[in-house]
Amino acid sequence: MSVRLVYFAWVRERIGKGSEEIELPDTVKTVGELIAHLATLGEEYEAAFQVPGVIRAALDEEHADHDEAIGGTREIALFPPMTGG
Amino acid sequence: MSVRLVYFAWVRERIGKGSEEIELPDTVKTVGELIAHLATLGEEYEAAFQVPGVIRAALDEEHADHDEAIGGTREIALFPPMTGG
Amino acid sequence: MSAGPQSPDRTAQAVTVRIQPQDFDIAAEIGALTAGRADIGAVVSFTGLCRDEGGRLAALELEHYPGMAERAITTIAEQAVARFKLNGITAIHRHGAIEPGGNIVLVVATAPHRQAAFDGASFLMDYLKTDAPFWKKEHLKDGGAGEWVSAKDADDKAKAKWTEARGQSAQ
Amino acid sequence: MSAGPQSPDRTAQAVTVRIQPQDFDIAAEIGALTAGRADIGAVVSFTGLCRDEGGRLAALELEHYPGMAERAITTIAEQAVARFKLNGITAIHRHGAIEPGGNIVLVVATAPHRQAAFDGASFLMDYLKTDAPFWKKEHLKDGGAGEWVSAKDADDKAKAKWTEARGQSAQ
Repeated sequence: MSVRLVYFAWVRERIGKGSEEIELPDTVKTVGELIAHLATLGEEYEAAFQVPGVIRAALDEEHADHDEAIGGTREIALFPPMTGG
Repeated sequence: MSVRLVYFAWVRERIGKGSEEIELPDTVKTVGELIAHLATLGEEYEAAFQVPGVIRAALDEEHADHDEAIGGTREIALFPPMTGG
Repeated sequence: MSAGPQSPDRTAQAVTVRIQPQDFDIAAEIGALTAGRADIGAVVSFTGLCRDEGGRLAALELEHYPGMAERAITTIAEQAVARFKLNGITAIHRHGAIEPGGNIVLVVATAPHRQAAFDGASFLMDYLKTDAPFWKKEHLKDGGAGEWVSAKDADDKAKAKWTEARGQSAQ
Repeated sequence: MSAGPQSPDRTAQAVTVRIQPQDFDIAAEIGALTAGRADIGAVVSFTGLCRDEGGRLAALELEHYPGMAERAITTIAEQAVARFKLNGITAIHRHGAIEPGGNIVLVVATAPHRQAAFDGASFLMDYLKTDAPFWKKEHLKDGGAGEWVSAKDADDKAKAKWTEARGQSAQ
Protein backbone atom coordinates (compact mmCIF):
# COMPACT_ATOMS: atom_id res chain seq x y z
CA MET A 1 0.00 0.00 0.00
CA SER A 2 1.22 3.50 -0.84
CA VAL A 3 0.71 6.28 1.68
CA ARG A 4 1.59 9.97 1.89
CA LEU A 5 3.72 10.97 4.89
CA VAL A 6 3.98 14.57 6.11
CA TYR A 7 6.48 15.79 8.70
CA PHE A 8 6.56 18.95 10.82
CA ALA A 9 8.97 20.98 12.98
CA TRP A 10 12.18 19.12 13.96
CA VAL A 11 10.92 15.83 12.53
CA ARG A 12 10.74 17.57 9.14
CA GLU A 13 14.13 19.26 9.65
CA ARG A 14 15.93 16.05 10.63
CA ILE A 15 14.48 14.03 7.75
CA GLY A 16 15.19 16.93 5.39
CA LYS A 17 11.80 17.02 3.67
CA GLY A 18 8.21 17.96 4.48
CA SER A 19 6.45 15.09 2.74
CA GLU A 20 6.93 11.95 0.69
CA GLU A 21 5.05 8.96 -0.69
CA ILE A 22 6.19 5.59 0.63
CA GLU A 23 5.26 1.99 0.04
CA LEU A 24 4.17 0.42 3.34
CA PRO A 25 5.58 -3.09 4.04
CA ASP A 26 2.84 -5.65 4.85
CA THR A 27 4.26 -5.97 8.38
CA VAL A 28 3.45 -2.30 9.21
CA LYS A 29 -0.10 -2.19 10.60
CA THR A 30 0.05 0.52 13.29
CA VAL A 31 1.44 4.02 13.81
CA GLY A 32 4.08 2.61 16.17
CA GLU A 33 5.17 0.01 13.63
CA LEU A 34 5.41 2.72 10.95
CA ILE A 35 7.68 4.84 13.16
CA ALA A 36 9.92 1.80 13.89
CA HIS A 37 10.06 1.02 10.16
CA LEU A 38 10.94 4.62 9.21
CA ALA A 39 13.77 4.66 11.79
CA THR A 40 15.53 1.95 9.70
CA LEU A 41 15.53 3.98 6.47
CA GLY A 42 18.77 5.87 7.07
CA GLU A 43 20.62 8.29 9.33
CA GLU A 44 18.16 11.18 8.91
CA TYR A 45 15.21 8.99 9.82
CA GLU A 46 17.10 7.47 12.72
CA ALA A 47 17.77 11.01 14.03
CA ALA A 48 14.12 11.98 13.66
CA PHE A 49 12.71 8.90 15.36
CA GLN A 50 15.41 8.05 17.92
CA VAL A 51 12.92 8.63 20.78
CA PRO A 52 9.72 7.12 19.33
CA GLY A 53 7.68 7.88 22.45
CA VAL A 54 7.73 11.65 21.88
CA ILE A 55 6.47 11.41 18.29
CA ARG A 56 2.81 12.40 17.77
CA ALA A 57 0.80 11.21 14.79
CA ALA A 58 -2.32 12.14 12.86
CA LEU A 59 -4.18 9.87 10.44
CA ASP A 60 -5.97 11.89 7.77
CA GLU A 61 -5.75 14.97 10.06
CA GLU A 62 -7.08 13.25 13.20
CA HIS A 63 -4.84 12.64 16.26
CA ALA A 64 -3.89 8.95 16.60
CA ASP A 65 -2.12 6.90 19.30
CA HIS A 66 0.84 4.66 18.43
CA ASP A 67 -1.25 1.49 18.70
CA GLU A 68 -3.84 2.76 16.24
CA ALA A 69 -4.23 0.80 12.97
CA ILE A 70 -3.25 2.68 9.84
CA GLY A 71 -5.96 0.94 7.79
CA GLY A 72 -6.90 2.83 4.64
CA THR A 73 -5.34 6.12 5.71
CA ARG A 74 -4.27 8.38 2.83
CA GLU A 75 -2.10 10.85 4.76
CA ILE A 76 -0.09 10.16 7.90
CA ALA A 77 1.48 13.11 9.75
CA LEU A 78 4.37 12.66 12.21
CA PHE A 79 5.51 15.53 14.43
CA PRO A 80 6.78 16.58 17.88
CA PRO A 81 4.40 17.60 20.69
CA MET A 82 2.51 20.72 19.63
CA THR A 83 3.43 24.16 20.95
CA GLY A 84 0.83 26.52 19.49
CA GLY A 85 -1.23 29.15 21.24
CA MET B 1 -21.76 64.84 66.92
CA SER B 2 -22.89 65.82 63.43
CA VAL B 3 -22.38 63.37 60.55
CA ARG B 4 -23.17 63.32 56.85
CA LEU B 5 -25.37 60.44 55.68
CA VAL B 6 -25.57 59.36 52.03
CA TYR B 7 -28.12 56.93 50.63
CA PHE B 8 -28.19 54.93 47.40
CA ALA B 9 -30.63 52.94 45.23
CA TRP B 10 -33.89 51.97 46.97
CA VAL B 11 -32.67 53.22 50.34
CA ARG B 12 -32.36 56.68 48.73
CA GLU B 13 -35.72 56.35 46.96
CA ARG B 14 -37.63 55.29 50.08
CA ILE B 15 -36.14 58.05 52.25
CA GLY B 16 -36.70 60.54 49.44
CA LYS B 17 -33.26 62.16 49.50
CA GLY B 18 -29.69 61.30 48.62
CA SER B 19 -27.93 62.84 51.59
CA GLU B 20 -28.42 64.77 54.82
CA GLU B 21 -26.57 65.97 57.90
CA ILE B 22 -27.84 64.59 61.20
CA GLU B 23 -26.94 65.00 64.84
CA LEU B 24 -26.00 61.61 66.31
CA PRO B 25 -27.51 60.80 69.75
CA ASP B 26 -24.85 59.80 72.28
CA THR B 27 -26.39 56.31 72.44
CA VAL B 28 -25.52 55.58 68.80
CA LYS B 29 -22.02 54.09 68.69
CA THR B 30 -22.16 51.52 65.87
CA VAL B 31 -23.50 51.19 62.32
CA GLY B 32 -26.24 48.83 63.56
CA GLU B 33 -27.32 51.32 66.25
CA LEU B 34 -27.42 54.09 63.64
CA ILE B 35 -29.71 52.05 61.39
CA ALA B 36 -32.02 51.26 64.34
CA HIS B 37 -32.08 54.96 65.25
CA LEU B 38 -32.86 56.08 61.70
CA ALA B 39 -35.76 53.60 61.49
CA THR B 40 -37.52 55.61 64.25
CA LEU B 41 -37.38 58.93 62.36
CA GLY B 42 -40.58 58.51 60.34
CA GLU B 43 -42.43 56.41 57.77
CA GLU B 44 -39.90 56.88 54.96
CA TYR B 45 -37.01 55.77 57.20
CA GLU B 46 -39.05 52.87 58.55
CA ALA B 47 -39.66 51.75 54.94
CA ALA B 48 -35.98 52.06 54.06
CA PHE B 49 -34.70 50.20 57.11
CA GLN B 50 -37.49 47.67 57.77
CA VAL B 51 -35.07 44.76 57.15
CA PRO B 52 -31.87 46.05 58.80
CA GLY B 53 -29.90 42.89 57.95
CA VAL B 54 -29.85 43.63 54.21
CA ILE B 55 -28.48 47.17 54.62
CA ARG B 56 -24.80 47.63 53.75
CA ALA B 57 -22.73 50.50 55.10
CA ALA B 58 -19.54 52.37 54.33
CA LEU B 59 -17.66 54.64 56.75
CA ASP B 60 -15.75 57.33 54.87
CA GLU B 61 -15.97 55.19 51.71
CA GLU B 62 -14.77 51.92 53.31
CA HIS B 63 -17.10 48.91 53.74
CA ALA B 64 -18.14 48.43 57.39
CA ASP B 65 -20.03 45.71 59.29
CA HIS B 66 -23.01 46.58 61.50
CA ASP B 67 -20.99 46.11 64.70
CA GLU B 68 -18.31 48.55 63.58
CA ALA B 69 -17.87 51.72 65.67
CA ILE B 70 -18.73 54.97 63.90
CA GLY B 71 -16.02 56.87 65.80
CA GLY B 72 -14.97 60.07 64.05
CA THR B 73 -16.46 59.17 60.68
CA ARG B 74 -17.40 62.17 58.55
CA GLU B 75 -19.55 60.41 55.95
CA ILE B 76 -21.66 57.29 56.45
CA ALA B 77 -23.23 55.61 53.41
CA LEU B 78 -26.20 53.23 53.68
CA PHE B 79 -27.33 51.17 50.70
CA PRO B 80 -28.65 47.80 49.48
CA PRO B 81 -26.34 44.96 48.39
CA MET B 82 -24.36 46.09 45.36
CA THR B 83 -25.22 44.95 41.84
CA GLY B 84 -22.53 46.42 39.60
CA GLY B 85 -20.46 44.69 36.94
CA MET C 1 -0.78 39.26 51.60
CA SER C 2 2.92 39.14 50.74
CA ALA C 3 4.18 41.92 48.54
CA GLY C 4 5.56 39.60 45.88
CA PRO C 5 7.99 40.79 43.24
CA GLN C 6 5.97 43.91 42.39
CA SER C 7 7.11 46.96 44.31
CA PRO C 8 4.29 49.25 45.53
CA ASP C 9 5.24 51.80 42.88
CA ARG C 10 5.02 49.32 40.04
CA THR C 11 1.66 48.04 41.32
CA ALA C 12 0.27 51.56 41.40
CA GLN C 13 1.46 52.24 37.85
CA ALA C 14 0.03 48.95 36.64
CA VAL C 15 -3.52 49.83 37.73
CA THR C 16 -5.92 52.07 35.80
CA VAL C 17 -9.49 52.57 37.05
CA ARG C 18 -12.08 54.87 35.53
CA ILE C 19 -15.75 55.48 36.38
CA GLN C 20 -17.46 57.29 33.52
CA PRO C 21 -20.79 57.69 31.71
CA GLN C 22 -19.33 57.39 28.21
CA ASP C 23 -18.55 54.17 26.36
CA PHE C 24 -15.04 52.70 26.24
CA ASP C 25 -12.76 51.47 23.43
CA ILE C 26 -11.55 47.93 24.14
CA ALA C 27 -8.77 47.98 21.52
CA ALA C 28 -7.43 51.30 22.84
CA GLU C 29 -7.40 50.00 26.43
CA ILE C 30 -5.58 46.80 25.40
CA GLY C 31 -3.15 48.94 23.39
CA ALA C 32 -2.46 51.20 26.37
CA LEU C 33 -1.45 48.16 28.47
CA THR C 34 0.66 46.41 25.81
CA ALA C 35 2.21 49.12 23.59
CA GLY C 36 6.00 49.15 23.48
CA ARG C 37 6.50 46.11 25.71
CA ALA C 38 7.72 42.61 24.91
CA ASP C 39 7.25 40.98 28.35
CA ILE C 40 3.49 40.36 28.05
CA GLY C 41 2.42 36.95 26.78
CA ALA C 42 -1.28 37.04 27.59
CA VAL C 43 -4.08 39.61 27.54
CA VAL C 44 -7.54 38.76 28.86
CA SER C 45 -10.39 41.21 28.45
CA PHE C 46 -13.84 40.94 30.01
CA THR C 47 -16.70 43.08 28.78
CA GLY C 48 -20.04 43.08 30.58
CA LEU C 49 -23.02 44.12 28.44
CA CYS C 50 -26.63 45.06 29.11
CA ARG C 51 -29.02 42.22 28.15
CA ASP C 52 -32.65 42.91 27.20
CA GLU C 53 -33.85 39.91 29.29
CA GLY C 54 -35.90 38.40 26.50
CA GLY C 55 -37.07 41.77 25.18
CA ARG C 56 -38.38 42.99 28.55
CA LEU C 57 -35.77 45.72 29.22
CA ALA C 58 -35.52 49.16 27.63
CA ALA C 59 -32.40 50.09 29.64
CA LEU C 60 -30.48 49.65 32.86
CA GLU C 61 -29.85 52.72 35.01
CA LEU C 62 -26.51 52.43 36.80
CA GLU C 63 -26.26 54.41 40.05
CA HIS C 64 -22.93 54.64 41.86
CA TYR C 65 -21.25 56.16 44.90
CA PRO C 66 -18.74 58.61 43.43
CA GLY C 67 -15.33 58.46 45.06
CA MET C 68 -15.94 55.15 46.79
CA ALA C 69 -16.60 53.40 43.46
CA GLU C 70 -13.15 54.27 42.14
CA ARG C 71 -11.52 53.58 45.50
CA ALA C 72 -13.15 50.14 45.90
CA ILE C 73 -12.25 48.97 42.39
CA THR C 74 -8.69 50.29 42.73
CA THR C 75 -8.25 48.29 45.94
CA ILE C 76 -9.45 45.10 44.23
CA ALA C 77 -7.29 45.79 41.16
CA GLU C 78 -4.17 46.26 43.30
CA GLN C 79 -4.91 42.96 45.05
CA ALA C 80 -5.24 41.27 41.65
CA VAL C 81 -1.87 42.65 40.45
CA ALA C 82 -0.09 41.48 43.61
CA ARG C 83 -1.78 38.08 43.85
CA PHE C 84 -1.46 37.02 40.21
CA LYS C 85 1.73 38.97 39.40
CA LEU C 86 0.03 40.80 36.57
CA ASN C 87 1.90 43.15 34.24
CA GLY C 88 -1.09 45.46 34.46
CA ILE C 89 -4.85 45.75 34.85
CA THR C 90 -7.43 48.26 33.66
CA ALA C 91 -11.03 48.49 34.89
CA ILE C 92 -13.65 50.87 33.50
CA HIS C 93 -17.20 50.95 34.88
CA ARG C 94 -19.90 53.06 33.27
CA HIS C 95 -22.79 54.78 35.07
CA GLY C 96 -26.04 56.31 33.85
CA ALA C 97 -28.56 54.75 31.44
CA ILE C 98 -27.29 51.88 29.29
CA GLU C 99 -29.42 50.25 26.60
CA PRO C 100 -29.46 46.53 25.72
CA GLY C 101 -26.34 45.61 23.77
CA GLY C 102 -24.42 48.48 25.37
CA ASN C 103 -21.21 48.07 27.37
CA ILE C 104 -21.36 48.29 31.19
CA VAL C 105 -17.91 47.26 32.41
CA LEU C 106 -14.48 46.45 30.99
CA VAL C 107 -11.58 44.65 32.63
CA VAL C 108 -8.28 44.01 30.87
CA ALA C 109 -5.52 42.01 32.60
CA THR C 110 -2.04 41.38 31.19
CA ALA C 111 0.53 38.84 32.37
CA PRO C 112 3.47 36.81 31.07
CA HIS C 113 1.31 33.64 30.93
CA ARG C 114 -2.36 32.91 30.30
CA GLN C 115 -3.54 31.48 33.62
CA ALA C 116 -2.55 34.62 35.55
CA ALA C 117 -4.29 36.88 33.03
CA PHE C 118 -7.50 34.79 33.15
CA ASP C 119 -7.41 34.63 36.96
CA GLY C 120 -6.70 38.36 37.34
CA ALA C 121 -9.65 39.42 35.18
CA SER C 122 -12.01 36.84 36.72
CA PHE C 123 -10.97 37.73 40.32
CA LEU C 124 -11.52 41.44 39.69
CA MET C 125 -14.98 40.84 38.23
CA ASP C 126 -16.04 38.53 41.09
CA TYR C 127 -15.01 41.08 43.74
CA LEU C 128 -16.34 44.04 41.77
CA LYS C 129 -19.79 42.39 41.59
CA THR C 130 -20.15 42.24 45.37
CA ASP C 131 -17.88 45.05 46.64
CA ALA C 132 -18.07 47.96 44.19
CA PRO C 133 -20.82 50.50 45.05
CA PHE C 134 -22.98 50.29 41.94
CA TRP C 135 -26.70 49.53 41.73
CA LYS C 136 -28.76 48.62 38.67
CA LYS C 137 -32.36 49.67 38.15
CA GLU C 138 -34.40 48.21 35.31
CA HIS C 139 -36.33 50.41 32.90
CA LEU C 140 -39.01 48.33 31.19
CA LYS C 141 -39.98 48.45 27.52
CA ASP C 142 -43.67 48.63 28.43
CA GLY C 143 -42.92 51.85 30.35
CA GLY C 144 -43.37 50.17 33.73
CA ALA C 145 -41.50 51.52 36.74
CA GLY C 146 -38.93 48.72 36.84
CA GLU C 147 -37.23 47.13 39.83
CA TRP C 148 -33.83 47.46 41.40
CA VAL C 149 -31.82 44.38 40.40
CA SER C 150 -31.37 42.02 43.36
CA ALA C 151 -27.94 40.86 44.44
CA LYS C 152 -27.33 37.22 43.54
CA ASP C 153 -26.17 34.43 45.86
CA ALA C 154 -24.16 33.17 42.88
CA ASP C 155 -22.06 36.33 43.02
CA ASP C 156 -21.25 35.84 46.71
CA LYS C 157 -20.26 32.24 45.95
CA ALA C 158 -18.11 33.31 43.00
CA LYS C 159 -16.24 35.68 45.30
CA ALA C 160 -15.90 33.08 48.05
CA LYS C 161 -14.04 30.64 45.78
CA TRP C 162 -11.01 32.97 45.73
CA THR C 163 -10.62 32.73 49.51
CA GLU C 164 -11.15 28.94 49.49
CA ALA C 165 -8.52 28.56 46.77
CA ARG C 166 -6.06 30.46 48.92
CA GLY C 167 -6.93 28.94 52.28
CA GLN C 168 -6.98 32.44 53.78
CA SER C 169 -8.70 35.75 53.21
CA ALA C 170 -7.80 37.47 49.97
CA GLN C 171 -9.01 40.80 51.27
CA MET D 1 -21.25 14.64 25.30
CA SER D 2 -24.93 15.51 25.42
CA ALA D 3 -26.19 17.87 22.73
CA GLY D 4 -27.51 20.45 25.19
CA PRO D 5 -29.89 23.21 24.14
CA GLN D 6 -27.77 24.21 21.12
CA SER D 7 -28.89 22.49 17.94
CA PRO D 8 -26.01 21.31 15.72
CA ASP D 9 -26.84 24.11 13.26
CA ARG D 10 -26.64 26.84 15.86
CA THR D 11 -23.36 25.45 17.19
CA ALA D 12 -21.86 25.49 13.70
CA GLN D 13 -22.97 29.10 13.13
CA ALA D 14 -21.61 30.16 16.50
CA VAL D 15 -18.06 29.03 15.67
CA THR D 16 -15.55 30.99 13.58
CA VAL D 17 -12.00 29.66 13.12
CA ARG D 18 -9.30 31.19 10.95
CA ILE D 19 -5.64 30.28 10.41
CA GLN D 20 -3.81 33.18 8.77
CA PRO D 21 -0.42 34.90 8.54
CA GLN D 22 -1.81 38.42 8.94
CA ASP D 23 -2.63 40.17 12.22
CA PHE D 24 -6.19 40.32 13.60
CA ASP D 25 -8.42 43.14 14.88
CA ILE D 26 -9.75 42.31 18.35
CA ALA D 27 -12.45 45.00 18.33
CA ALA D 28 -13.74 43.85 14.93
CA GLU D 29 -13.90 40.22 16.08
CA ILE D 30 -15.78 41.17 19.27
CA GLY D 31 -18.10 43.32 17.15
CA ALA D 32 -18.81 40.45 14.75
CA LEU D 33 -19.95 38.27 17.68
CA THR D 34 -22.02 40.90 19.48
CA ALA D 35 -23.45 43.29 16.84
CA GLY D 36 -27.23 43.50 16.71
CA ARG D 37 -27.88 41.18 19.64
CA ALA D 38 -29.14 41.86 23.15
CA ASP D 39 -28.82 38.37 24.64
CA ILE D 40 -25.07 38.51 25.36
CA GLY D 41 -24.06 39.62 28.85
CA ALA D 42 -20.38 38.69 28.81
CA VAL D 43 -17.51 38.78 26.31
CA VAL D 44 -14.11 37.33 27.19
CA SER D 45 -11.18 37.76 24.83
CA PHE D 46 -7.80 36.11 25.14
CA THR D 47 -4.83 37.36 23.12
CA GLY D 48 -1.54 35.45 23.13
CA LEU D 49 1.51 37.56 22.28
CA CYS D 50 5.13 36.84 21.42
CA ARG D 51 7.48 37.62 24.35
CA ASP D 52 11.13 38.51 23.79
CA GLU D 53 12.21 36.29 26.73
CA GLY D 54 14.29 38.95 28.40
CA GLY D 55 15.58 40.37 25.13
CA ARG D 56 16.85 37.01 23.83
CA LEU D 57 14.31 36.52 21.00
CA ALA D 58 14.18 38.26 17.62
CA ALA D 59 11.04 36.38 16.52
CA LEU D 60 9.03 33.18 16.78
CA GLU D 61 8.42 31.18 13.62
CA LEU D 62 5.01 29.46 13.75
CA GLU D 63 4.76 26.31 11.63
CA HIS D 64 1.40 24.60 11.21
CA TYR D 65 -0.29 21.66 9.52
CA PRO D 66 -2.72 23.30 7.07
CA GLY D 67 -6.16 21.75 7.05
CA MET D 68 -5.69 19.87 10.31
CA ALA D 69 -4.99 23.11 12.22
CA GLU D 70 -8.38 24.56 11.31
CA ARG D 71 -10.12 21.21 11.82
CA ALA D 72 -8.61 20.62 15.28
CA ILE D 73 -9.44 24.11 16.57
CA THR D 74 -12.98 23.92 15.14
CA THR D 75 -13.56 20.63 17.00
CA ILE D 76 -12.40 22.20 20.28
CA ALA D 77 -14.48 25.34 19.67
CA GLU D 78 -17.64 23.30 19.03
CA GLN D 79 -17.04 21.40 22.28
CA ALA D 80 -16.66 24.72 24.12
CA VAL D 81 -19.95 26.07 22.71
CA ALA D 82 -21.85 22.92 23.69
CA ARG D 83 -20.27 22.48 27.12
CA PHE D 84 -20.51 26.09 28.33
CA LYS D 85 -23.64 27.06 26.33
CA LEU D 86 -21.81 29.92 24.65
CA ASN D 87 -23.55 32.40 22.36
CA GLY D 88 -20.52 32.18 20.11
CA ILE D 89 -16.77 31.70 19.90
CA THR D 90 -14.08 32.92 17.51
CA ALA D 91 -10.52 31.61 17.32
CA ILE D 92 -7.80 33.03 15.07
CA HIS D 93 -4.28 31.58 15.02
CA ARG D 94 -1.47 33.18 13.06
CA HIS D 95 1.43 31.38 11.37
CA GLY D 96 4.75 32.57 9.97
CA ALA D 97 7.27 34.86 11.69
CA ILE D 98 5.98 36.92 14.61
CA GLU D 99 8.13 39.49 16.42
CA PRO D 100 8.08 40.22 20.16
CA GLY D 101 4.99 42.21 21.07
CA GLY D 102 3.09 40.77 18.09
CA ASN D 103 -0.15 38.84 18.32
CA ILE D 104 -0.11 35.04 17.95
CA VAL D 105 -3.60 33.85 18.83
CA LEU D 106 -7.02 35.34 19.60
CA VAL D 107 -10.01 33.68 21.25
CA VAL D 108 -13.29 35.51 21.89
CA ALA D 109 -16.13 33.77 23.75
CA THR D 110 -19.59 35.25 24.34
CA ALA D 111 -22.27 34.04 26.78
CA PRO D 112 -25.22 35.35 28.78
CA HIS D 113 -23.14 35.31 32.01
CA ARG D 114 -19.49 35.82 32.85
CA GLN D 115 -18.41 32.41 34.17
CA ALA D 116 -19.38 30.63 30.94
CA ALA D 117 -17.51 33.19 28.82
CA PHE D 118 -14.36 32.89 31.00
CA ASP D 119 -14.56 29.08 30.99
CA GLY D 120 -15.18 28.89 27.24
CA ALA D 121 -12.15 31.00 26.34
CA SER D 122 -9.89 29.29 28.91
CA PHE D 123 -11.00 25.76 27.84
CA LEU D 124 -10.33 26.53 24.19
CA MET D 125 -6.85 27.87 24.95
CA ASP D 126 -5.92 24.89 27.14
CA TYR D 127 -6.94 22.38 24.45
CA LEU D 128 -5.48 24.43 21.62
CA LYS D 129 -2.07 24.46 23.36
CA THR D 130 -1.81 20.66 23.37
CA ASP D 131 -4.04 19.57 20.45
CA ALA D 132 -3.71 22.12 17.64
CA PRO D 133 -0.91 21.29 15.17
CA PHE D 134 1.33 24.35 15.54
CA TRP D 135 5.02 24.42 16.41
CA LYS D 136 7.12 27.39 17.51
CA LYS D 137 10.78 27.88 16.59
CA GLU D 138 12.85 30.58 18.22
CA HIS D 139 14.91 33.03 16.16
CA LEU D 140 17.55 34.60 18.38
CA LYS D 141 18.62 38.23 18.44
CA ASP D 142 22.28 37.23 18.32
CA GLY D 143 21.61 35.47 15.01
CA GLY D 144 21.91 31.99 16.56
CA ALA D 145 19.99 29.10 15.06
CA GLY D 146 17.37 28.93 17.78
CA GLU D 147 15.53 25.94 19.19
CA TRP D 148 12.09 24.48 18.70
CA VAL D 149 10.04 25.39 21.75
CA SER D 150 9.45 22.35 23.98
CA ALA D 151 5.97 21.31 24.99
CA LYS D 152 5.27 22.09 28.66
CA ASP D 153 3.98 19.67 31.31
CA ALA D 154 2.02 22.65 32.65
CA ASP D 155 -0.01 22.70 29.43
CA ASP D 156 -0.91 19.01 29.74
CA LYS D 157 -1.98 19.66 33.33
CA ALA D 158 -4.02 22.70 32.32
CA LYS D 159 -5.90 20.56 29.81
CA ALA D 160 -6.37 17.70 32.30
CA LYS D 161 -8.21 19.92 34.78
CA TRP D 162 -11.18 20.14 32.37
CA THR D 163 -11.66 16.36 32.43
CA GLU D 164 -11.22 16.19 36.21
CA ALA D 165 -13.79 18.94 36.68
CA ARG D 166 -16.21 16.96 34.56
CA GLY D 167 -15.49 13.50 35.93
CA GLN D 168 -15.42 12.13 32.37
CA SER D 169 -13.64 12.78 29.10
CA ALA D 170 -14.41 16.15 27.53
CA GLN D 171 -13.14 14.96 24.15
